[in-house]
Amino acid sequence: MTTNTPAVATATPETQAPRETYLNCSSGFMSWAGTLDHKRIGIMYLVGVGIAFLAGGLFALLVRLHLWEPEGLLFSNLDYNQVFTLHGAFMVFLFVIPAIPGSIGNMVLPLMVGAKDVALPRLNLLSFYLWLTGAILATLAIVLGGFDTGWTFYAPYSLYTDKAVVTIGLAVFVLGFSSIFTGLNFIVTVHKLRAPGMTWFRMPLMVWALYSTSILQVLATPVLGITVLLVAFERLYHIGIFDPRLGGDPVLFEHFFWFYSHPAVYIMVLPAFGIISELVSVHSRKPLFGYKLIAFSSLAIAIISFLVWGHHMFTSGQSTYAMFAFSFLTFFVAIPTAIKEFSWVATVWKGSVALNSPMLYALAFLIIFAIGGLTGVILGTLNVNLHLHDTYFVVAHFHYVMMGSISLAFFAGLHHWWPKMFGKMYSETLAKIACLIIFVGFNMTFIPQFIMGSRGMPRRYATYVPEFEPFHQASTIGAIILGCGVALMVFYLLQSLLSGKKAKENQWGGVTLDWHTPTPPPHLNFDHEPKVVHEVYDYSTLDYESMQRDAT
Amino acid sequence: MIHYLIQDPPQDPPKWDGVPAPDIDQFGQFPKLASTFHDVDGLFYFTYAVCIFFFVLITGVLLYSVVAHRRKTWDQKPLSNVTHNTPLEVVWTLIPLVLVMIMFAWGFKGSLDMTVVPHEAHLNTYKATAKQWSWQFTYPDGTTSYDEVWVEAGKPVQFILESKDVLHAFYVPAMRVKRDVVPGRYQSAWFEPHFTKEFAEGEPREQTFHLFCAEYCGLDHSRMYAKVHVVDAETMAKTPWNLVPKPEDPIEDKIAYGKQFANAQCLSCHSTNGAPGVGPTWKGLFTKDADGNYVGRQRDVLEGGQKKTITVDDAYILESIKEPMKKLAAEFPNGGMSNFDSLKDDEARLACILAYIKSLADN
Amino acid sequence: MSHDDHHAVVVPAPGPEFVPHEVAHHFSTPVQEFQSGKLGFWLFLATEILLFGGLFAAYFYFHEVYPETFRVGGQQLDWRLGALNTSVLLLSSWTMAMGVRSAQTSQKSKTLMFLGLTVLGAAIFMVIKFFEYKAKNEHGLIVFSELFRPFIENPDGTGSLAWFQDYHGVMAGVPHGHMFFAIYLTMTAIHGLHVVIGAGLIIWIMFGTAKGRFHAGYFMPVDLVGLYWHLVDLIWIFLFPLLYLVP
Amino acid sequence: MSDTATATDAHDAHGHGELEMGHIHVSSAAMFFKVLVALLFLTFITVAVSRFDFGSMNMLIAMAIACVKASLVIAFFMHVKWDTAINKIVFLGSFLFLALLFVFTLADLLTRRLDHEMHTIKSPVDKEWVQPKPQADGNH
Repeated sequence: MTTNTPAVATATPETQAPRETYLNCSSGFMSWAGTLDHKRIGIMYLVGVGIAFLAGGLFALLVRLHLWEPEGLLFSNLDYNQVFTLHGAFMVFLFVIPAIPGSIGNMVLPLMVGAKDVALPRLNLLSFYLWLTGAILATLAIVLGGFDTGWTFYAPYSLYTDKAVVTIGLAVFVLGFSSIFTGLNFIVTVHKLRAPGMTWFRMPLMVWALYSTSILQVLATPVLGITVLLVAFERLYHIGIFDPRLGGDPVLFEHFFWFYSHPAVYIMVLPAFGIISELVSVHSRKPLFGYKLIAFSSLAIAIISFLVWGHHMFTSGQSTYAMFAFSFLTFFVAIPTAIKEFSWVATVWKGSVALNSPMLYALAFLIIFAIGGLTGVILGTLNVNLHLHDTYFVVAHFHYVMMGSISLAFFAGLHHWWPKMFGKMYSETLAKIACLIIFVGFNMTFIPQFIMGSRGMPRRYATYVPEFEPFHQASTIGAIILGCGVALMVFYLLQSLLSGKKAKENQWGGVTLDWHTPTPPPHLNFDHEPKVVHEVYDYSTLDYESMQRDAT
Repeated sequence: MIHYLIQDPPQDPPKWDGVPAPDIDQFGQFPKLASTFHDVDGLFYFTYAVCIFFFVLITGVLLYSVVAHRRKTWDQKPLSNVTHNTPLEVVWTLIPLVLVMIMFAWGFKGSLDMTVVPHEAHLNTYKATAKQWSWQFTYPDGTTSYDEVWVEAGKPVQFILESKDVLHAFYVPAMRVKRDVVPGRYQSAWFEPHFTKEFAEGEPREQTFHLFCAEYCGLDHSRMYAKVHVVDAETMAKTPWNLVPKPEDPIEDKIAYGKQFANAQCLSCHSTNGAPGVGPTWKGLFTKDADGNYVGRQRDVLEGGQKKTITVDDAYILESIKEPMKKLAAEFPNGGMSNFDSLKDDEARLACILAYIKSLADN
Repeated sequence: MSHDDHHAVVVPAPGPEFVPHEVAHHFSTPVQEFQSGKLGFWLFLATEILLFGGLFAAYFYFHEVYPETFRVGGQQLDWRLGALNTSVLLLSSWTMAMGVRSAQTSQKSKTLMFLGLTVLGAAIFMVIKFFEYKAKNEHGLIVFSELFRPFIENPDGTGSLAWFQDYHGVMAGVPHGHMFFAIYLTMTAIHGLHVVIGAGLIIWIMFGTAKGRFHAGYFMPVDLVGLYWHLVDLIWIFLFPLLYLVP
Repeated sequence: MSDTATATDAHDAHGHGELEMGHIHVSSAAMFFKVLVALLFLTFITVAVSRFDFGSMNMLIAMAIACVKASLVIAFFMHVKWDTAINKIVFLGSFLFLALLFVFTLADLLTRRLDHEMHTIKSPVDKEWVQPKPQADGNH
């Protein structure tokens, strides 16, 4: 690969104008609002999903505080139902699905394949504005009376409730198209805009992961779109296909919904896998173990995930035969996922492991994802699922995957590429402390929920049987700790923008193309058109001299 | 309970008041099994053990490498640059594959037991009717009970599940039974109840377990609760659910029964303290005059779209229960009260409810 | 320094009535630009397939549950109008294909003519659709003025829809007679929306053609709108037998 | 990198940014017309066939004809026959995933009937509650 050691890397005289980057090449509101630059769109996404995450997190804290007492501390049942729905809907549709592809993916995917931009920059901007429209509609739905259906909108309750279901359905529809357009863009970019020499098996695994994600986004999301449209039609003019009073079948809704929403789990988690693959390699300074197997397992997960949606419906009244088929297929998702986890651990093995903050977040991911993935196996077994379905065991399991794994991977990626994005470095000490607090708080929140769940505590309960009180209280304390950790993280990241040290050109010693462009990158990403001649993750090409020069 | 500073607290203790916490098994995870579905526990703990093994393995290797191979100088190179090891990769693909196939086969067998209803259970079929937010049970002899159900220990029982409105789920944790209740069709669930403890001499052989609604069904989803009483054949023969006060019984008994019944069935929509609810409040329907007679209030109602004023009396109350859409309280022009079909001819229970409503009258 | 080594790639115009096309800054060749646009659009069409797929799945599902409803319901549609509309759409698909071909061969006036004919086809299709809807409206099968009225539920668990007034007419005796018409309306309305959007896109393309923006060196927008229009045709090819003939 | 690399090379060799028309297949007008005639003929066939009742085969026949028509539109009008491999995979692959949605959803519906025998639950349309009768020849 071309190693463009910047000529101006060392002492820049005070008088010399700073190097032109994508951040300062133009200014003014319209230079951001109308930008076609994938990096600026990535930053806008980052701000957006960050706010959505904090809002969703606030709702989560309210939910946890309410459950401090068996009869509830803060809300009436109606308000509680709305708050947990808001938590779910904000986190799923506004944060977890768009977070990594929209912000980090937008930022690094074109850099990693050596392109000047994503293939369809206008569509990329449209995709962000669709996200924004969706966010505004979701907020509008709160103003219009809220919605209390749970984020799953299960019919027929979502057809009967008098809340603003149509508005939030519209929001989900629009957000779905935002997600589709991001995925579409990435697929085209990967196919058509790779730099010369960037063969498929020289692509970083982050790119493979985002590519697999994109396939899912393009193929699964439209079915969610039509499902929420049908719910809206059902409410507006009663077509009756989901409404049992009119001869419809609520189980059909569940089929449609999970046809999207199971692949959606992998839309959420595959980019996280990509980030972790990058990070364990860079911070262990070692080529990724089993590169091809990881790449193919991403694709395998993408395909298999379309075959298993029925495991969300084991108790719901689908036929016993369908249950058996779905359970059987479900276990095949476990295999590629296990392969990934093993490969990451094997990559760290005998590496040169730097315990800096991105790696700490990645290690936290590896531990938490092990729990999240393994409890998934427990839930995949048919008869155990009949007991655990819709209990706190499921809640804890998917929070281990969504909050513990995906959000931690998002944080890890954010810390990893933060210096690349902004050219500023945050406080490593505070970052390590925050990571520790988040790790402890997270486990304290959700381990009690596993125990409650297997003892029979159903989910979405505003009030509960008193014997679960100690577990709920432990969980609430954990959530508060977790909240403090996140607040600390937000604090030092924002602080770094104001008064952070200047980041190094190659902060962590990465060798993929994203570390071969100046930090922060120029408007067109590369000073010279990159040409790839080395295998991916070939750390023998790491330019130690320039790193040392940079360090002094 | 901050929210009770700004709104009225619930009128009565929750339905689960007085139900003891279930015994927990020796591993601390499940309530003690009160049915015959041993495979759920067996497979759960097998999978659990496998998971713990892999978790310890993964975390152990990870933490060991992080500590042993940590970067001590900034330019330290890795100890090894190995990128793949085919035998190892095959092994760690095949072992999980074999393990998950065992889990699938075991789960398959276990769930077959749970879905194929044995003949004995067919002979002992109950109906469970779910509606927002209460349960109603019909026994093989056609009698009914509300939010409480009695089953006989050692005798397999099948529940045919029916929903009057939205999705619910019939979930008895101690029995390991869960099945969604889907409106528009019947579902079924069966189990063979057992006691989870030894009884002392002379102690009544009866245990009570939780029955939860496990599928989100709206406002009072969390209060959609029923008690499952497992009793011996002797108690069962007395049909404890039929112990409704008769017309000649003292009024206090009827009020007490009516209160209990209303708490289970009515008070999630109607309040007794004047607070606005899903339906009209019961407060002030009657007042007691100086002679101790109950006097009904005047009320605006809609009958067939026509507004008229009537005086509340026994007949109006009974009609409202039997045909809720006939005379709608003017403040609630859309009606929407669910049907209590099973109450239509149940004069004993209706009398109790009436007695309770009247007992709310101000003096 | 970053802008220095970037030259805009320009595709020259084949004649004076055309304008040259400048390739977007992040592509190195027009071929790359063309292939990217096309792959992107094929992906978009794949999402359209799956979007309609949900509706088709619902159709097959309820066709299986209520075969009698679909049989009687299908007889209420006029297969002659359906066949006419199918032919109109197939013809317009052909004019669209010819329009794209004319753009590929830099024949400006022919392109305009074929695109104009395609829009005409769309218009005829919508007019026929309007008369079909009108007939349903008159027969009380889909009463459009009552469409958004609430469902009236009776205390005995039955209820009636305001927009479907044929409970005792031709659909008497079949379970949930409204179901066929609800699915018919939803599918044809969403398809009709696509026809309207497609016609709008074609008109937009016609403006570009008139300005001379599309020629042998650059015809991607014409090609993509053509694909969209063929997809609209493709969906109707399945809708026609399913709604008018099979039930 | 496969496709764009060759394109870049070609571009460099010619020194201009001119689109290589060799990549684009321009179909003949006669061929388009033949396809149109075939489509209209198939429309006639499908209508004609629908006048006869083949019972449960009606759906299969109509869908088979519709599939042939669709293939003609896809292959010729939409140029898929001459398109790049990836575009073919994308578009035709989407039908594969559509098939998954159909197959699993309908398989659930159809096997549910077998289920009802297993549970001896009455049909979902019939909401009448009838107590199952004890069987005289019970197998216990």
